[in-house]
Amino acid sequence: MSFMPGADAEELRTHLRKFLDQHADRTRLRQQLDRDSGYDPNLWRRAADELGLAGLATPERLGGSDAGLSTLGVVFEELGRALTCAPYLATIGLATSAVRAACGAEVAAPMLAAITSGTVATLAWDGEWPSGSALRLDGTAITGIAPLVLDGNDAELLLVAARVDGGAVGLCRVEPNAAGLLRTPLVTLDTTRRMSRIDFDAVPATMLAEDAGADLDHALDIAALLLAAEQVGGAGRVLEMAVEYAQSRIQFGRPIGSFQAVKHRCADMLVDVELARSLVFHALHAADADPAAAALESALVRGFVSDAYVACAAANIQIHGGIGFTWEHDAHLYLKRAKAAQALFGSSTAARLRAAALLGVST
Amino acid sequence: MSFMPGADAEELRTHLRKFLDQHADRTRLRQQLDRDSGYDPNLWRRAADELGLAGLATPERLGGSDAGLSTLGVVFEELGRALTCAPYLATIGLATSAVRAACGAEVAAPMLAAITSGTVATLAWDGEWPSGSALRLDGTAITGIAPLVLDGNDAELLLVAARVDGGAVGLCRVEPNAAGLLRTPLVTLDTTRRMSRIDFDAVPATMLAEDAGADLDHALDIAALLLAAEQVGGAGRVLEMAVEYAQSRIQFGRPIGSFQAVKHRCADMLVDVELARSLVFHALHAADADPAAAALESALVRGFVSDAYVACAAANIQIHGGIGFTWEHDAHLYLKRAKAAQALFGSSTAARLRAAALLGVST
Amino acid sequence: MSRATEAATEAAEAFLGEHPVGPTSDQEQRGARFDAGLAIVHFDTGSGGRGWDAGEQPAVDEVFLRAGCPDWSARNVIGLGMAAPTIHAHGTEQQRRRHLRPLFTGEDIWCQLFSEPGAGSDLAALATRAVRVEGGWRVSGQKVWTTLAHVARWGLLLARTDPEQPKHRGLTYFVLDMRSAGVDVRPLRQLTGEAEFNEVYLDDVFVPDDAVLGEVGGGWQVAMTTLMNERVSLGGRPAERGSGAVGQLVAVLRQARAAGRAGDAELDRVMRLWARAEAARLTNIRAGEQLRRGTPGPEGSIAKLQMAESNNPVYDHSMELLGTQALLYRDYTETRPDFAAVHGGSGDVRYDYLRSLANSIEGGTSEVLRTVLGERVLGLPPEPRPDKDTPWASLRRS
Amino acid sequence: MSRATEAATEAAEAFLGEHPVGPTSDQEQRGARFDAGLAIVHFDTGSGGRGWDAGEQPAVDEVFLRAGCPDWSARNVIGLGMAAPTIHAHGTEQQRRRHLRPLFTGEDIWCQLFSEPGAGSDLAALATRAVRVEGGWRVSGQKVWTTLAHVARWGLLLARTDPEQPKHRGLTYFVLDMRSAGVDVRPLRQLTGEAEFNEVYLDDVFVPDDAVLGEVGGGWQVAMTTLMNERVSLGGRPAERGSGAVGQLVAVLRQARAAGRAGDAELDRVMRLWARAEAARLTNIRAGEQLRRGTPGPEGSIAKLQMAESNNPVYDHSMELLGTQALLYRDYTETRPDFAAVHGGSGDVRYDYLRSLANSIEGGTSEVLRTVLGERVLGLPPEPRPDKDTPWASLRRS
Repeated sequence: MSFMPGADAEELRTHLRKFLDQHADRTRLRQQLDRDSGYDPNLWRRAADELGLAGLATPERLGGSDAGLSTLGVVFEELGRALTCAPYLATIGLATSAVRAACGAEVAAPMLAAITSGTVATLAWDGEWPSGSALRLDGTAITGIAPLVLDGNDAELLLVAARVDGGAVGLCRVEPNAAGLLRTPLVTLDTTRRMSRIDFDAVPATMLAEDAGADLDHALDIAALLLAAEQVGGAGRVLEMAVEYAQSRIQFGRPIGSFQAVKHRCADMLVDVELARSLVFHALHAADADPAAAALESALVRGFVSDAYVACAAANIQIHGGIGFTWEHDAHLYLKRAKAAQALFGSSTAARLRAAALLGVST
Repeated sequence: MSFMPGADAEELRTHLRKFLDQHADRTRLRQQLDRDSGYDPNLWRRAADELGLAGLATPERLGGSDAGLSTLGVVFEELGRALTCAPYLATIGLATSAVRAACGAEVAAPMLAAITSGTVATLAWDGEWPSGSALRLDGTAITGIAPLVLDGNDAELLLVAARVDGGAVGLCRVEPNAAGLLRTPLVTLDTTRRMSRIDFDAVPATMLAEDAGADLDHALDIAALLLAAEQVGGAGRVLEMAVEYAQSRIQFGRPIGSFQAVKHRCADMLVDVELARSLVFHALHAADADPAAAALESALVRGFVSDAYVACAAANIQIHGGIGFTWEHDAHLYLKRAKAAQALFGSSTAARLRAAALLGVST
Repeated sequence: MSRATEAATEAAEAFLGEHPVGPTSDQEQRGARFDAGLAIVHFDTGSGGRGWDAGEQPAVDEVFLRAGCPDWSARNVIGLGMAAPTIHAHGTEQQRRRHLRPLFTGEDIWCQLFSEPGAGSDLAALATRAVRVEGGWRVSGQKVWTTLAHVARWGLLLARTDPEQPKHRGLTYFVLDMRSAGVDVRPLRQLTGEAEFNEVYLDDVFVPDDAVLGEVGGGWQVAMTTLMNERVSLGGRPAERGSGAVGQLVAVLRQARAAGRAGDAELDRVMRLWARAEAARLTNIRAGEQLRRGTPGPEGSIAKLQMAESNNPVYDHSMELLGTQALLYRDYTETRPDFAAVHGGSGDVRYDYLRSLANSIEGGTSEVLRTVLGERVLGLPPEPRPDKDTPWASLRRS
Repeated sequence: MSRATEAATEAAEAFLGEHPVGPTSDQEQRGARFDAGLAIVHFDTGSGGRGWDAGEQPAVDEVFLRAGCPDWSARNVIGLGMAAPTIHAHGTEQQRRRHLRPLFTGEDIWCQLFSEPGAGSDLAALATRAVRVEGGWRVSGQKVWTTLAHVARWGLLLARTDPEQPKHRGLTYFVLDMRSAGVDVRPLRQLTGEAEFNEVYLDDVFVPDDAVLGEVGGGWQVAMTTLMNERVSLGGRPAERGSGAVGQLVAVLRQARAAGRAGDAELDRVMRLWARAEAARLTNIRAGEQLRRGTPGPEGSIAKLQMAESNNPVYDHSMELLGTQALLYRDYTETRPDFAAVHGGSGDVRYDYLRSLANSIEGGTSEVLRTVLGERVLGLPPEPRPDKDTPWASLRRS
């Protein structure tokens, strides 16, 4: 009856947290940030093999576990908590959702199987929504610029939303090493999540699904919901960090957490985190039960959760004082993740106005 | 050089505060609230006679002191601080400003002289701005409804903004006891400020100024600026109340003002009050120097000051706890004054958007 | 629906088959329901319950409400919400027998005599004194913020029996007969114009020994049971999405938009408030589920703080959307309601706005609730508290 | 313009007539300006001033800036803003002579060695020890958040000379030669990528007796002079309406509106931020006027708190208006600026946003500033402070 994750999902959480504590700790995170690639392929493969992480959104007949959005939410929450650098949002949130939503079973099967066994995937488009993508498929070649592609340089399976001969938007696939394709890594505000600009100059493409605009928009809504779960995980973690510091940092002869200014601010963070958690898991539950609910739910959740994470990450820096402002301390990594996540799939304001429209409040 | 009130205005403040402490204290305020009339005529006359309060906006040759907006701001601030029940906003803020802005010297003279010697006046219109008044002057008779007229039942000099034969809006005068005029007192949220509904059924009117729409809108901007000064006075007073209570109320063995939750909230109130004071006196100073600045300045000031007063008045209740929620305590009188003042001349949001337009930010 | 819940529903339906709504008075029917153990189902048999899980209560209530039985929760909010669990947890067999049935039937309305002018957030500092006399106690003092005292038959009274003990330790909990000589109930008018609350003056009131609930000197522990249930009850029951205060907000927004008084700025603000209220509603549901599972978490306190804090902004913004209608008021005539409505819903946004100003004070100020969350949930260290171990008589007080 | 201000302007113009910009180096010209008493005009004659009212300084500065003289305030922010008034107020004649002129000419850059890892908001708890030796002191400890230490010739050092005294009483204020043996300056990288600040390690550094500023054990009083001037300087100088951070905000808003990414919701929020920033600007002007009249009021602390608090929301909202451009960053390469820019204005909203996160920490956290307003301006009672009278050595510390 509850919309919160069930016992199986919580068990997965325990395993995953242990795995990440062991293999994706703070030291490795810092090492990863200095590398060209946005993830650790060994870690990625182990997570796929040992925990089945890459197959959670793949049907069982293709080797996945088709665990449902609530369970995926738990995984994203944990990845957000650990600030894991991995192309999970691109591969599972975006590309897998796109394939499942847009492609027929036969077309989808090899791609989902590849993803399940560890292939990194992403979706490229140009514009606010995939259905409005300004990339053009003329005949069998794509031309245009996708200015911000999640994990665009790491992706082995590159999906593209392109307007087919000036008509509807279709889902295509291009080879990452195809002629005419230029992938340029960008300096991202959030160094834990890589993005690339991809230039398409008549790049040969395979059509996967025609007239897929609505399906791809749905995939983006699903990705936004999973991102929201990731944001909750991060917000929960910065609250932990703030509380730990407030318990141990002594000023004026007592822990700063004994001062109401700090204590009440932590309490406000707790309220924000738990309200966000309620919203997100309810939304995932609702979208699991009825995919058509995803649009409204993602719009409803997005503004609150994005703003709450930024507020908590900034409060964490404030509570840490100067040390929280240093490069050395992890507080800023969360702040940047929060701030970038807020901007990733449209602004909080845009999401609220969209939710109002979908609720029928604005008419 | 400073935009803050000068020495003369501060001297007037001292006298006025003493006068109000003596003649319009808490007990008399409470008595006044139970009366049918919205003010104490004796007090009003004494303020006019002894302090020249009614003539502050009247030219010197008509017996006034033409003290300027900054000085009027000090007076409104003190009246707001003491929560004085008097038709000052209607008479000086609105009616006097309207007469001075719209009427020629000869037409204005007798009315300003009357106001200076203590006549209560107001301005009636129907709509957001006087220039958009839906009251109709057909020939020499006014018809329509002014749904909310400040001190409409107490006014002896009743000015009306009416559309002349379907053309421009003119400023007229009607006799308060004219046939066809029905004044109905309303139950106001803020019981310290009375309002009436006035029904006009072919009420005979005297034309004071034709095509006066822009002038009357200017008068409303001036009234809004003076209201803002009144709001600052009220906000300053509730801060004092909160601080006094926080110093004396003991819980957990110490004054509640020693707890950061209360102390920091008082500090935030102080910031709001002083920021509001800066905005308002700068605006009055600017409008004194250049009347054309009044529109922008009033729009700029309105949202901040209205919201700050409501926030401070609500914080005062919160700091007082249960006692602040009682009818007996004065905290609610300030809260209601604040909340009604916020709604009186258009919403804070509307003012901000208007300011954006006047600043050229929205284009 | 779980099997236990199905069984609960069936039992309630079976009872209604035998005791249909209509033939008997509501009070008689509630009496029979109590006797059948379907009143408060997790209570003991004979005390109005069947020893079931508390989580089955909503299903049972639902059956009765659907059958058209009146909802007494606002009429006897203290009785049902606080007196019942406190008496069930701490009362003697005799006290349970005396009080629980008439409390449930509505024959006895209850009130709570805790707060005092000098003891608000710092409840444990209360000064009402109970002095031992032959066969009982003599109580003198002043209580305040007493909802329903003017219609109450019984009061939950916390009084100081030993001023030489530190403040939490010298208190005793009594059940007070409101008809006792020396009890003077006076209306306390609020800023809404109503006298929803009362002041209760106790002047040498005799309270017999068998009216002590729990141990003499153990009043604070008993009061905790009462207050924990206050948190739950003020937190409210799960509502539908978009109902309640935000429902009114949306209705006012629609009117304002129709009148051309609200654009995207107002819409955006409404949606912020809407999402937060929805999040609080969902968190409240989580709190209920946790309670039912027997693993109460912090969700209840979080939802309570959030509802205390979010109701006023919702009505505040509704007032802005009302435009000039916000300048007027319905009626300030003093009235004395005989039910408790905390979170608005009167249908008049202006009244509800004024009433909402108390939401962050009543049932624990938001400041106290934040401290509770910070210390008990997050484990942050307390402030220095020299008042905790000092004899009450030596404490600095208002 | 007052007569005194006219006279000040004339004096500056007369000086420039004799020492035009160009023929000599900027440093030489500033030296002459110092000698003429037009450096810091309220200082004593011979110390770079003329004993004028501090209120005449802006008029004099204005003449020099208009003539094209470089603005050194960001390059030697500690020297001009803090070292000069502290040395003028507490220094010996010898110390004034040694330090004020090269400080003003820019020959000597200064830094401030106050904060420590364990002493932030609670500065008086600092642990850097100065032990008396023949002819002076040996100092060991670690300082942090030291702006410009990597280019500084001198440092304002606060160190503990008597650990057995309560924390405010055992401190001594020194002028530290940053070239002394044992001084190790290490860059401290911030979340912007820059190393704007430094850590300074002091390992048995010798400081001669004549480097003590004020009394031994009286360091806290001297530090108060420094910190009061920090408040003023970080509060910023009067800016034009709509300039600074809100100017950037409006520029970004215009771009967003042109791109169809911002409607009335964003506009309303921008205007809220705009009005608050304007109010802070005006309050800062009031603070300046009060200072000039010799009647400093609370306006300075209010403006400081407001600017600390409002800058981040302005840049935060600017980031929202940037849209997807907010996902990218200019460059995280570590650089080491040799000037201090606190309140943004780099022209890149993303850098300014990140930098603004420190505004509510540096120069006194917002929490400390609220306590100062509450206690010193409003007269609210302090919290229990057992740490104030305890010997430092017995205090609980981080």
